[in-house]
Amino acid sequence: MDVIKKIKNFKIPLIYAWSLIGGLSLVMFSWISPVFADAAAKVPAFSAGNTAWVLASSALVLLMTPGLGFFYGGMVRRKNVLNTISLSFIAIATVSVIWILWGYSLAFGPDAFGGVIGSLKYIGLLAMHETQHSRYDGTIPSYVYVMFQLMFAVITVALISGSLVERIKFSSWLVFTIVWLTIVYAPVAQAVWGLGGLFQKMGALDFAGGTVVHIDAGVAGLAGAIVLGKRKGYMKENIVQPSQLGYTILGGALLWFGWFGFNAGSALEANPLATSAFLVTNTATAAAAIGWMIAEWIRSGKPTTLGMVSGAVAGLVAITPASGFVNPVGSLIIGFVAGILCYSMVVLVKPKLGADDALDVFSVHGVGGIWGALATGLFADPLINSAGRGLFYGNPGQMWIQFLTIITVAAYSFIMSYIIFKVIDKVMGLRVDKESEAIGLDITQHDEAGYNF
Amino acid sequence: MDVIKKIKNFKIPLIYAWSLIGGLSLVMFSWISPVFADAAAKVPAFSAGNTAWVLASSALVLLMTPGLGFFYGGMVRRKNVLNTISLSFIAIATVSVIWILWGYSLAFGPDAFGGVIGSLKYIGLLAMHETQHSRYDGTIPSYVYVMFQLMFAVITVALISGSLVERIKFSSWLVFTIVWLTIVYAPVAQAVWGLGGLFQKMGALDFAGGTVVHIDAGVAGLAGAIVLGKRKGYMKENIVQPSQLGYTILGGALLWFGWFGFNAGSALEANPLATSAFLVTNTATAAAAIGWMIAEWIRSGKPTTLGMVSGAVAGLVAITPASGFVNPVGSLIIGFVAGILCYSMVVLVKPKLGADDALDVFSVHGVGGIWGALATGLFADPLINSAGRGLFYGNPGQMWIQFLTIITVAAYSFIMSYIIFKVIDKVMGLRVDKESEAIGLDITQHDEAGYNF
Amino acid sequence: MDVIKKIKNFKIPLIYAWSLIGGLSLVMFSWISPVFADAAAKVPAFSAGNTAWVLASSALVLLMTPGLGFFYGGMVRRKNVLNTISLSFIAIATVSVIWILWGYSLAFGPDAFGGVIGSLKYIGLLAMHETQHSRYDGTIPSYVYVMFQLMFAVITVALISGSLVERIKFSSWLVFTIVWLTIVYAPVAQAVWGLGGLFQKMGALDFAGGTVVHIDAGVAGLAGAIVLGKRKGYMKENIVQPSQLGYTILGGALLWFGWFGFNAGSALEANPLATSAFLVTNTATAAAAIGWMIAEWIRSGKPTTLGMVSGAVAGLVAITPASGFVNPVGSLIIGFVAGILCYSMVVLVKPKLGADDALDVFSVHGVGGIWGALATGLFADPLINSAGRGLFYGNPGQMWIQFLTIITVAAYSFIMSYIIFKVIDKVMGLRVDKESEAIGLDITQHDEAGYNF
Amino acid sequence: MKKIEAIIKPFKIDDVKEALNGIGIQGITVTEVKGFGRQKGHTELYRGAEYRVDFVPKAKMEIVASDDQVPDIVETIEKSAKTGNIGDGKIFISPVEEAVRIRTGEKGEAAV
Amino acid sequence: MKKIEAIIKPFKIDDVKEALNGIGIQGITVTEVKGFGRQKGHTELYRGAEYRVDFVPKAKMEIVASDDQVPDIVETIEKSAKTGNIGDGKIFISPVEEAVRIRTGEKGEAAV
Amino acid sequence: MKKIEAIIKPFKIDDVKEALNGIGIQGITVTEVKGFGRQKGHTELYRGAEYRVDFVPKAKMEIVASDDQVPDIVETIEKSAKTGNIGDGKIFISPVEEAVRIRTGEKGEAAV
Ligand SMILES: Nc1ncnc2c1ncn2[C@@H]1O[C@H](COP(=O)(O)OP(=O)(O)O)[C@@H](O)[C@H]1O
Ligand SMILES: Nc1ncnc2c1ncn2[C@@H]1O[C@H](COP(=O)(O)OP(=O)(O)O)[C@@H](O)[C@H]1O
Ligand SMILES: Nc1ncnc2c1ncn2[C@@H]1O[C@H](COP(=O)(O)OP(=O)(O)O)[C@@H](O)[C@H]1O
Repeated sequence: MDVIKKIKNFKIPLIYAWSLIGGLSLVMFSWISPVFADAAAKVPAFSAGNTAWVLASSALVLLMTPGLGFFYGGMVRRKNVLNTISLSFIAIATVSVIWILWGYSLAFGPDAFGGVIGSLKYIGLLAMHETQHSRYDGTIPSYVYVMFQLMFAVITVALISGSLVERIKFSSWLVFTIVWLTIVYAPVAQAVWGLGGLFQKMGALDFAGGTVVHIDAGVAGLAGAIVLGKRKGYMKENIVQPSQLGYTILGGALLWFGWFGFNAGSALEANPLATSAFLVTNTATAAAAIGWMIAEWIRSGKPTTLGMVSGAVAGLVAITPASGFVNPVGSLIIGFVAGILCYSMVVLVKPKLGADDALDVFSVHGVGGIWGALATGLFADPLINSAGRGLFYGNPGQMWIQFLTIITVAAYSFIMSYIIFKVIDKVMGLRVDKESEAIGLDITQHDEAGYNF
Repeated sequence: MDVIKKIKNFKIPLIYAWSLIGGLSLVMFSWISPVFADAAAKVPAFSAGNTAWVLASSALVLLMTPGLGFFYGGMVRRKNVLNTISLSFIAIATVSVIWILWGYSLAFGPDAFGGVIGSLKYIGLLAMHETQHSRYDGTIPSYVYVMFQLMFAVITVALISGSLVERIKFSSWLVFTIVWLTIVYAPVAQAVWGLGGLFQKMGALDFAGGTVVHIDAGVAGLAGAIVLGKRKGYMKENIVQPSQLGYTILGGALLWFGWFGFNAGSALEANPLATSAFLVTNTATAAAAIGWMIAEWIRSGKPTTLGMVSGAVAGLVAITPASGFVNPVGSLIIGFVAGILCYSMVVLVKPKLGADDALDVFSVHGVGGIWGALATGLFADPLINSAGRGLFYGNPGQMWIQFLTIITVAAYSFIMSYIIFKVIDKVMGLRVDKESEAIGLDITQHDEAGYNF
Repeated sequence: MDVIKKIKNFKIPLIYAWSLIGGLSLVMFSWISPVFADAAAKVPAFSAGNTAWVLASSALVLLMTPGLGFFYGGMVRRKNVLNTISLSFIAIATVSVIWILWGYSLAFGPDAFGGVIGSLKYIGLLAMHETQHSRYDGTIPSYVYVMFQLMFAVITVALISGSLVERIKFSSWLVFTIVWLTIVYAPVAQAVWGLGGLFQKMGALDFAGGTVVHIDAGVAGLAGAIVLGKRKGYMKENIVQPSQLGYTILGGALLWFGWFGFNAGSALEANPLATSAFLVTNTATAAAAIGWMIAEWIRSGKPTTLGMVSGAVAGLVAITPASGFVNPVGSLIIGFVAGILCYSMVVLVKPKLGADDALDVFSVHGVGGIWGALATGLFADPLINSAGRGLFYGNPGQMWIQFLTIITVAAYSFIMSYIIFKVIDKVMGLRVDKESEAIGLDITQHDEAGYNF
Repeated sequence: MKKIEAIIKPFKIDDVKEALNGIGIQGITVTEVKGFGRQKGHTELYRGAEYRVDFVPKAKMEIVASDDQVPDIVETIEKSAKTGNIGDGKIFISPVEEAVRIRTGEKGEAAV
Repeated sequence: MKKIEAIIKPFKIDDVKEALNGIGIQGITVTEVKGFGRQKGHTELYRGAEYRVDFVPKAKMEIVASDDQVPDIVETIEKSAKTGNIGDGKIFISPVEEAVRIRTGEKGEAAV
Repeated sequence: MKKIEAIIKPFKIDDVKEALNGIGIQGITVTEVKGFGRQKGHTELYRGAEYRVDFVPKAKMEIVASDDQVPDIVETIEKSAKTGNIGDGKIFISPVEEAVRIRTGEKGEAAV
C-alpha cells in the first residue's frame, strides 16, 4: 500500500525520469554525434519560395496550439482557466523535445516494420544534415519538414486535452503526452503519411490530417473522458460558466489563421495546389460556421458566438483531409454539412454518450474528422489533384479505402489510448482529488489564479 | 399589420432564405460543374516566391478581421462585448461564402458593363482552374488572388459594424453583409481595381484600398448610424465604459501585423515595391500614433492608450492607398497628419455630426481614407512606382482624378448604403428593442455573457 | 527652483521638441530629397523567395513587441495593465520614426568611426532606393533589411520597460526610447553586426541578437531599476497580483511565434540555414520551458504556468545568438540550461540584488543572453554554419571573443543607460509621484481604466 | 441614526445618486449584488444546452443618516429608482447605533 | 422584521436558494465577499516567490423577513449550507424597522 | 452583539486585518464597494471626451462581535485605517440579535 502511495506521488519520479531521459539521451547523442557528422554531402538546389512557404506555415501551425489553449480556456470556469491553457502550452514543449529525440524518426523515418513504424535512423536528428533534402519534397530542406510535421504532432496531442479539462492531474497529462506521441501518434502518422506506410500504399487520401490528427485525437479524447469519469455535477448542476468567451473567439481566430499553414502548407510547395487548399479551407470553414449557426438558431432560438466559432472549427477539421483534393463547390458542401453534423452530435448524441467529453473533442474533431475523411472519398476531384479521385468522380473504391483507414485508426487510437490512460491511472493517478476539483485546478495544480481583479 | 409582424420576425425567413440560396446554388453548380471542368489547360511557370508571399499575405489579412473585432469589442460596454466581436467574426463567414458564389465574379471578373461591374463568368468559381494564372498578376495562380481579394472584402464589410454596435439586430446585420457586398462593394472594387474599371482606366491611384475599402466602409457606417439612430443615452449619460481596453490594443496589434499583408501583399509579388509598401506602411502608422498622441496630450492633458492605438489605425488607413506610391518621407507626413486629422474629426466634428457613429468608423476610416487618397495624389513618387506621379512630382492632374474617385465612391456608397439600411429596417427591423438595448446584446441576441467572473 | 520646476513640467517641452525634430527633419529632407533622388540605378535580380521570407519575418518580429506588452501586462496589478502594455506599444511608434530619420543610418550605414557607429549616409533613407540591394544580403532589397532590423530595434527598447513598470513616468519613457536607441542601440548594433563593425571583424558570433538585443536590454533594464528605485512595498507587501495571466500566456505565445522570424529570418534567405535556425529555436524554447518547470516544481512544489511561459522566453533568449550556429542537440542543452539558470537567477540572485527589476528583464534577458552568447562559443558547429566553430568543435579562442563582446557590450550599455536615466531624472523626473504610484499608472498617466467589469 | 439600504436596478445608480445629492446627501456606499426575486433571470446557451441564470444584477446603495432625514431619503429613492416594472427593488431601514469618521475621529451624526 | 445575513461557501448558493424557495422565500440578495476566518487561505506562486492569500471567497445571502419566518429560515440555511467542514460560515440576525417595495410603494411586511 | 462595519481605503485592508488579528479578532468579511463621498473621483478619457467617474473604490469590512469588544475594535480600525486624508472612511455600529455558526450550530457569542 505504502509503496503504491509512493509511486503515486508523481512529482519526484516524474522529475527524475525526465532528467534521466534528457540527460542520458543528450550524453549518448553527444558521443554518437561525431560519427554521423562527417557524412554531410553535396547541396542540390532548394526552392527559396517553397522553403519560405513551409517555414511560414510551420510558424502558423505553431501558433495554433496556444490558439487552441485559448479556445479551450475561454470555455471553462474561471478557476480552471490557466490550467486548461497550460495543458496545450506544455504539450508544445514536451512534444517538441520528444519529436527531436525519437518522435520524428518513428513517425517519418524510413519504414521499419510493416508500414506502421519508422526506423530509429533519425534519432536525435544526429544523422540528418542541414542541407539534406526532405524525402517528402525534394525542393525543401529536411529540417523544415521535421518542424512542419512537429507542429502537427503538437496540436494533435493538445487537442486531446479538451476532453480531460477541469479534472486531469497536470503531472499525468505530461506523462500522457510523451507516451501517446510515441505509441499512438507515431505509428498512425507513419501508416497514413510515411513513404511506405500501410494506408499510404493502399491509396488512402488524407491531405492534412483528418485521420492522423483529428480522428486520432478525437477518439483518444473520448477514451480519456471514459477513464477519467465525469466532472462533479456534470449534467446535474450548472458547471458551464465560460469565464471569458473572448478567449474562445481569439483562439478560434488564431486557429483559422494558423490552419492556412496546416492545410495549404501541406502542399509543401508554394504551388497552385497550395492555393487551392487555402481556398477550400477558408470556404469550408465559413460554410460550417454558418451551418452550425443556422442549426442552433433553429433549435435553440438564438445564434451564439460560441456556436459560430465552434462551427468554424468543425469546418476546419472536416476540410483538413480533403483540402488538397476537392474543388470550391465540394468544400462548400463539406463545410456546411460539418457545421450541422457536429452541432447535432453535440446536442443529440453527446448527452447519451455517458462520457463527459468536456469540450466536445470527440463530437467536433472525431466526428468532424470522420466526415472529412469520408467526404474526401466522395468529393476528391482529379482536376484539383491527380492523386485523388472520389466516388462522385467515378471511383467508388476510394470510399472503401477511406472507410478502412478511418476504422483502423479510430480503433487503434481508442484501444491504445484507453490502455495508456488506464495504466497512468493505476501508476500515478489520472484525476485530481475531489476537493482540488471543487477548488479549481489553477490553485491546486499551479498555485496561481487566472484573474486578480 | 399582422403580416408585417410576421415578415419582421426575421429568424424563419432568414434561415430559409439562406438554406435556399445555399442549397440551390450548390445543386446548380454541381450540375454545371462538369461542363466547365474539362477546360483545364496548360501550366506555365508560376513564381513560388510570389505565390508564397501572396498566400502569407492572405492569411495576414484574414487575421485582421478578428483583430478588428477585438479592437471594436474592447471599446464597448461589457454587456455587448461578444456581440460586437461576432459582428466581425460572422462577416468572415458570410462574405467568404458569397465571394465564392458570386462576389468575386462581380468584383473582379471580366468587366460586364461600363467598367462598374464584373460579369458572371466566375460564378461559383466553376470556370476557374487551379492552374489558371491570375489576370491581375501572371506569376501567381488565380485562386490565391481570389483569396487575397476575399480578405479585403471581408474586412471592408466588418469595418462598417463599428458604427452600428450596441444596437443593431444580429439578423439584420447578416442580411446587410450579403446585400452590401453585392450592391456596393463589388461595383466599387470593379470600378477602381478591375481591369477595365471606370476609375482604373482614368488612372485613379489606390494601391491597397483607400477608396475601395476605407471610404467605402466609412461612409456606409455613417449612413447606418443615421438610419439606426443614436444609442440610448448618447451624449447624455456616460455610456462609454470600455470593458477591456486590452482587447482593443490586441486588436490594434493584430491589425498592424495583418496590414503588412494588406499593403505589401497588394504588390502581388515579393518584389522591391512590396518592400517599399511594407516600409511606408510601418512608418506612417508609427507617425500617426505619435500624431494622435501629441494632439490628445495637448488638448486633454494626457496621452491615452486608446489614442495611441486609434492613431496607429488612422495611419494604417491613410497610408493604404498611398503605400505602393510614396517614399518614406512622404509616408511620415501622411501618417503624422492622419493622426492629428482623425483625432480632430473625433473631438471637433463628430459631436456636431448629429449621428452616433459609435466607434468612429467615419472619422477614422472615412476621413482617414479620404486624406490618404488625396495624399496619394500629392506624394506619389514615380521613383517608387512609375505608375503614379503626384502633384509634388509635377502632375497636378492626378489630384483631380483622385478627387473625382473619392467623391463618386463616397456618394455612391452613402446613398446605396442608406437605401439598404432603410429597406432592411422596413422589412425586418434594423434595431433591437429598447429593453434589449438596455439589457445588452450579448444576452438578448445570443443568450451568452462575455464574462463569468 | 522655479525654472527647474518648469523644465520638469515635461509635457510642453516634449511636445514641442517632437514637433520641432519632426518638422525640421521633414522640411530638410524634402529639400535634399531631389538631390539624391536621381541616383536610382540598374536593377539586378532579387530572389522573390528570400524577399518573401524576410518580409514575412519582419511582420513576425513586429508582432513580438505587442506580444511582449501582453507578456508584461498580464503580470502587473490591474491598475497598471494599460500603462505597461503601452510602454511597449509606443516604443514601436517612436523607434519606427527615429529609425527612418537617423537610427538605421547610425546602426547599419557604412561604418563612420572605428567600427562603432555608422555614417549619416542613409539619414531619412533619402539616399536609399527602392531597387537597391541590401549590403547585408544581395538577394533582397535594402528596404526590407531596414524594416527587418527596425523590428529588432523596437523590441530591444521595449524589453527594457519590464524593469521599470508600475512606476516610470510615461513622458520620460518616451524620451528614453529615443535617446537610448541613438546612443546605446545604434553603436552596439554597428559594432556587432555592421559591416566593418568592431566585434564583427573580431569574429564575434551573434546570429540574431544575444548581445545586441538581450544583453543590451537586460543590462539597461537593471540600470533603470537602480536609478528608479524600488516600487512601494517591494519585498514588504504583496505587490504581486498579476491581473490576468492569460495576457502573459498570450504574449508568450506571440513571442514564440514571432521569434521564428527573429531567428530564422536572420538568415536573410529562405535557405537551409534558416530552417536550421527555426528548428533549434523551437527545440531550445521547449527544453527551457521544461527546464524552468522542473526546477520550480522541485523547489516550490508546483509547476506554474507563469514558470512554463517564462522558461520558454528564457529559451528563446538563449538560443538567439546561437540559432544560426548550433545543431539540434546543442540547442536542447542550451535551452534546458537556460530554463534552470534563469529560474535560479530569479529566485536566488534577484532578491539579493537590491534593485527592483520588476519583471526580471535582467534575470531573463541579461543572464539568458549572456549564457546564449557563451553557449554559442561552446556549441557552434561548423557543419551548421561554416562561419562559426566553437570550443567543443576545436576552437577555444572563440570563447574569448564571445567573452570580450559580452563584457564590453554589457559595460557600455550599463554605464550609458545609467547616465541616460540619471539625466532624464534630473531634467524631467523619471518616476511618478507616490500618490500616482498608489492609485495606479493607468488612471494617473492615461486617464483610463484597464477593466470596466 | 438609521441605515437605509436600497436594492435597485444597476442602471438607476446615477439617477438615484443625483437625486440624493439634490437633497443634500453626500455619502453613499454602493455594492454590486445579485438578486433573486419575482423578476425572472434569463437563459444562457452553451453549445445547444440551455442554462437558467436565476440571478439578476442589482445594485445595493447604503446611506447612513440621522433619523429625521430618513423620510426624505426614502421618498427620493422611491421616486428616482422607480420604473414601474417588476424588479425595481426594495428599501430597508435599520438602526445604527454609532458612526465614526476615521479621518477625524468625529462621532455620531457629525460623522456621516 | 429581521434581516438574516448568511456568509456561506459560494458553491452552496444554489442549494441554499432552492431550500429557501422550498419554504416560500422568494426574495434574496447575494453578494460576493471575501472572508477571513478559521479556514485558512492558500499560497500563490509568482516566479518562485510564495505569497499567502488569506481571504477565502464566500457568498453573503441577505433575506429580510417577518419575525415569525426567522426560525424557519435559519434552520433551512443551516441545513442546506452545511458541509461539516471548517469555513461553512455564519448566520447573523439583525433588526429591520421598515421595508418599502419601490415599484408599488407598499410598506412593511407586505413589501418583502 | 454588534456589527461593526468599516468603509475603508482598499489598500488598507491588510493593515486593518493585521491590527484586528492583533487584538484577537479572527472573523472578518470583506466586500468590494464603491463610495460616493467628499473624496472626489477621477476623470477618464475616451477619444478626447472626458467622463467623470464619481465613485471611488472602497472596501467594506464587517465584524460581528460581542458588545464589550466594540470599543477596542473601533479604536483599532480607526488607528490602522487612518491616513489623515479625505476619504479615509467611516465606521458604523449596529445591533445584531443572534449569530449562528453553520458548521456546529453554536449560537450567540460563541458563534462569532
Ligand atoms: N425579502 C428580501 N430580502 C432581501 N432582498 C430582497 C427581498 N425581496 C427582494 N429582494 C431584492 O430585491 C430585488 C427585486 O425584487 P423583485 O421581487 O424581483 O421585484 P420587486 O422589487 O418589483 O418586488 C431582488 O432581486 C432582490 O435582490
Ligand atoms: N465575527 C465575524 N464577523 C464577520 N464575519 C465573520 C465572523 N466570523 C466569521 N466570519 C465569516 O465567516 C466565514 C467562515 O468563518 P470560519 O472561521 O472560516 O469558519 P467557520 O464558519 O467554520 O467558523 C469567514 O470567512 C468570514 O467571512
Ligand atoms: N452617510 C454615509 N452612508 C454610507 N456611506 C458613507 C456615508 N458617508 C460616507 N460614506 C462612505 O465613506 C466613504 C468615505 O467618505 P468621504 O466623504 O469620501 O471621506 P471621509 O471618510 O474622509 O469623510 C465614501 O466613499 C462612502 O463609501
